[in-house]
Amino acid sequence: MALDKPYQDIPGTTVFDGEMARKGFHLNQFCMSLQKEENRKAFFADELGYMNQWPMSEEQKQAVIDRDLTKLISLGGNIYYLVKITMAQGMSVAHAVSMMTDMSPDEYLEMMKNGGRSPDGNRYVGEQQNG
Amino acid sequence: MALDKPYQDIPGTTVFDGEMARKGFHLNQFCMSLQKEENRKAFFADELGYMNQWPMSEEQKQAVIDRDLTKLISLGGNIYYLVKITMAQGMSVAHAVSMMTDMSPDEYLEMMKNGGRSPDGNRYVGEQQNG
Amino acid sequence: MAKITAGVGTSHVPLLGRIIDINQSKTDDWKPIFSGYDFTREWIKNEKPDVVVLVYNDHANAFDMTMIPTFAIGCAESYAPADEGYGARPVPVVQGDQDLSWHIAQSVIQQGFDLTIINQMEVDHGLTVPLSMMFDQPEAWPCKVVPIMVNTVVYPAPSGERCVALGKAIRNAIASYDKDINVQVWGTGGMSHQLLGARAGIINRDWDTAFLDKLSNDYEELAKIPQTEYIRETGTEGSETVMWLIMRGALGENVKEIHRHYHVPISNTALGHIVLSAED
Amino acid sequence: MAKITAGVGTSHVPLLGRIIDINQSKTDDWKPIFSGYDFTREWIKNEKPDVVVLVYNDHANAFDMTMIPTFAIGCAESYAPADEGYGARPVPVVQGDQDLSWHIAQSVIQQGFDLTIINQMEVDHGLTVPLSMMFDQPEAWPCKVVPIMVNTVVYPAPSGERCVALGKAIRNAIASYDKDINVQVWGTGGMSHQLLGARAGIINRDWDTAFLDKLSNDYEELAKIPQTEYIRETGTEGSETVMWLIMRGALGENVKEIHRHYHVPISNTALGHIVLSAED
Ligand SMILES: [Fe+3]
Ligand SMILES: [Fe+3]
Repeated sequence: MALDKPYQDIPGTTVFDGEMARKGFHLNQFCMSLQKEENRKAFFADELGYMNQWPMSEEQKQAVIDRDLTKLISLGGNIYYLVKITMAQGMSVAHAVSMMTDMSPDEYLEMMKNGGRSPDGNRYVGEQQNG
Repeated sequence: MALDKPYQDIPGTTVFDGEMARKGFHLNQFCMSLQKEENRKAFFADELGYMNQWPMSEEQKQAVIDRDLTKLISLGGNIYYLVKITMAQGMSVAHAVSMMTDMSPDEYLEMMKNGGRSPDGNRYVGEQQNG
Repeated sequence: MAKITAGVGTSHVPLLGRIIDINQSKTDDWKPIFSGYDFTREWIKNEKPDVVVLVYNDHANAFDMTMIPTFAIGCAESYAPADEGYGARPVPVVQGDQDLSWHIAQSVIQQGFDLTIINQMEVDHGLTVPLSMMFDQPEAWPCKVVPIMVNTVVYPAPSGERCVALGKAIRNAIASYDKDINVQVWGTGGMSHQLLGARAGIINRDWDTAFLDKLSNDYEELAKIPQTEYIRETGTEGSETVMWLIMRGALGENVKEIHRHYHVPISNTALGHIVLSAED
Repeated sequence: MAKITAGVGTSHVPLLGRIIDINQSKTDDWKPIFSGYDFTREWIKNEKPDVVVLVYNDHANAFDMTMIPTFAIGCAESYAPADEGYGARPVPVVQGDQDLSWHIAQSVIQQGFDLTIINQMEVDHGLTVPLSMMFDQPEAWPCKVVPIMVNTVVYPAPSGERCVALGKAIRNAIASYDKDINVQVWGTGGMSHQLLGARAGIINRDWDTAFLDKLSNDYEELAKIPQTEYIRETGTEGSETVMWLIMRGALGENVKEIHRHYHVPISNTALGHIVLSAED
């Protein structure tokens, strides 16, 4: 890979760089279409059929159906695009975000209320993480 | 006008700056639509009806119908956009361009064949022009 | 001549727009957050800016993956609020200032900034939430807006140094504008937030506080922070905070901090807010 | 490591694309024009560039008035020829080099250039005519292309100095690319032409010749020419020629001119063509 990636030693995140943007192009364009109410309706009426308008991979389509945000991020989805799916079904962004952690939505909200996750232990791969 | 316009002393041209881009926005967007074959057909079938899809001024619409390129330029049209109209009807760019000069298409082509219009006399307003 | 009189920094958390839109912002639950804007709301009633140059990033609303400008400037007559996936915000259409936008665009491009000129665009919470924080729920926004859109979604974002330099170029442009108007520059986005992955929820109060401390007089030091450090220290989406440096660069050398507010959390995010008056 | 070995400058007159497409380019009428490319067509068969970084301006085809990037870079897998108003050119789809495009995009943005990243785009005669001039009518283009799109349609275009600087930044980016490939940079557009108004048809042979003369060793002097001088001296659309300076900036300090061709007129335009080898 020719891209310089100085952020690769940061644990627990995926930076949306050129490599991810290439992987996720059609996935993210599909998400973008959910800006329109008529498209949201069409998507929820037939998720797979709706997604077939874009040349997404089967893996991407299944991960959308599963609402597997962690997987979708690894397949090139960008969080601002992906939350259009969960927002369209009425889920809060905090709830959607919590699904990528090892906490329940309530535990995640409780952590946030208590000042959020400390960066300590989450700066470098190999430190104690997510603590 | 707050824009700095150092080119205002150049005769016989209109620089497509912010002022012109604002004037001509819808006119140029209409021209752009002629990139599509089905739109070209629809335009030639009913020019005014087709143009009514854009909030163009009556003056702009009439000048399109008249193929008055000089007027269209003064109303904010950009030449690259405007020639989509004339190209769509099979007119060469040189022919279209000649319509803005005081020459016939043949005279214009003859001038070009002989080396084009000299910049001498055409650099500053007030010089002998277009000679 | 036109003059930049002040700068505002503020997070643009979508949830706060929602709370205002459903008329909950005066309830006790939300008071600790909104009361931090009381000062600014009074102050701006007296300041009466004619135009706000509003620096923000789009969040996959006006721009999709087709074209990603690093810096864009809105030159439209007006900007409607975007449907971000659950209906557009019920806020007034934002009125542009086409004369000033085109003047800035031309001047700044000629100063060596490679702006994308935008003639038609909708605006998302990045632009409308700061207006709501400052002006609450008016019939019409009390000022015109020149949107400056910055890419912070696709890596790499512009560097801090480039952002400061753009701010300075905007300052030059406004200083050469021949209408006698009062201009503010707002920098929005941030502060700490991480919206994805196992480390979601990162908040770095110390880092954010140091950023606010240094913004007035040590902003050239802040300008040297690389995007990777924003990501590491404040969360991946925390790197939005770099946009505040465009605001700071536009204010000239001497500023006075006249208000500050910091609150954790709003949803996933640390909220920061600062008001700086331009003293040059 | 990747290396820029040569630069090509050429006008991109749409009529010449048309003449090639209708198989008329070998007729006596057109020989004086096309024979000026005979050298280059032989030369490039030996050079075999893997990738051409192709600098051009769009002419209201990929971009409409909604968004006007000053500098944009194509990062797509491929680029189809655009329908410019009379059907798309019957030429091969242009293949991109996504690895190299994204590498250049990231590197050049981090060097302080505010590129717009383009992930999907059609390309017009500005990009496809130079390919036809160099490669005639192949089944597939023999190299990949990284499109660099420059705004020269809406005033102001980027300055000559900014174009040279962008070329130098592209050179840095390619020098740090870890694949062993042969890269050429082409600058296209110009030379003299004026497509509108009473002064349509302006051709300034002396000015164009001086530009070609200075391109090798006095390009920093050319970089100081303001857009208004291009307009005044070479016609309003002649200001496209500024794009050649991106090519020149990318070649390093020492170049050797190995071929030149100049012809008046093609339709409304003076055709210029130059080949420079990079000697550093
Ligand atoms: Fe944001
Ligand atoms: Fe051109």
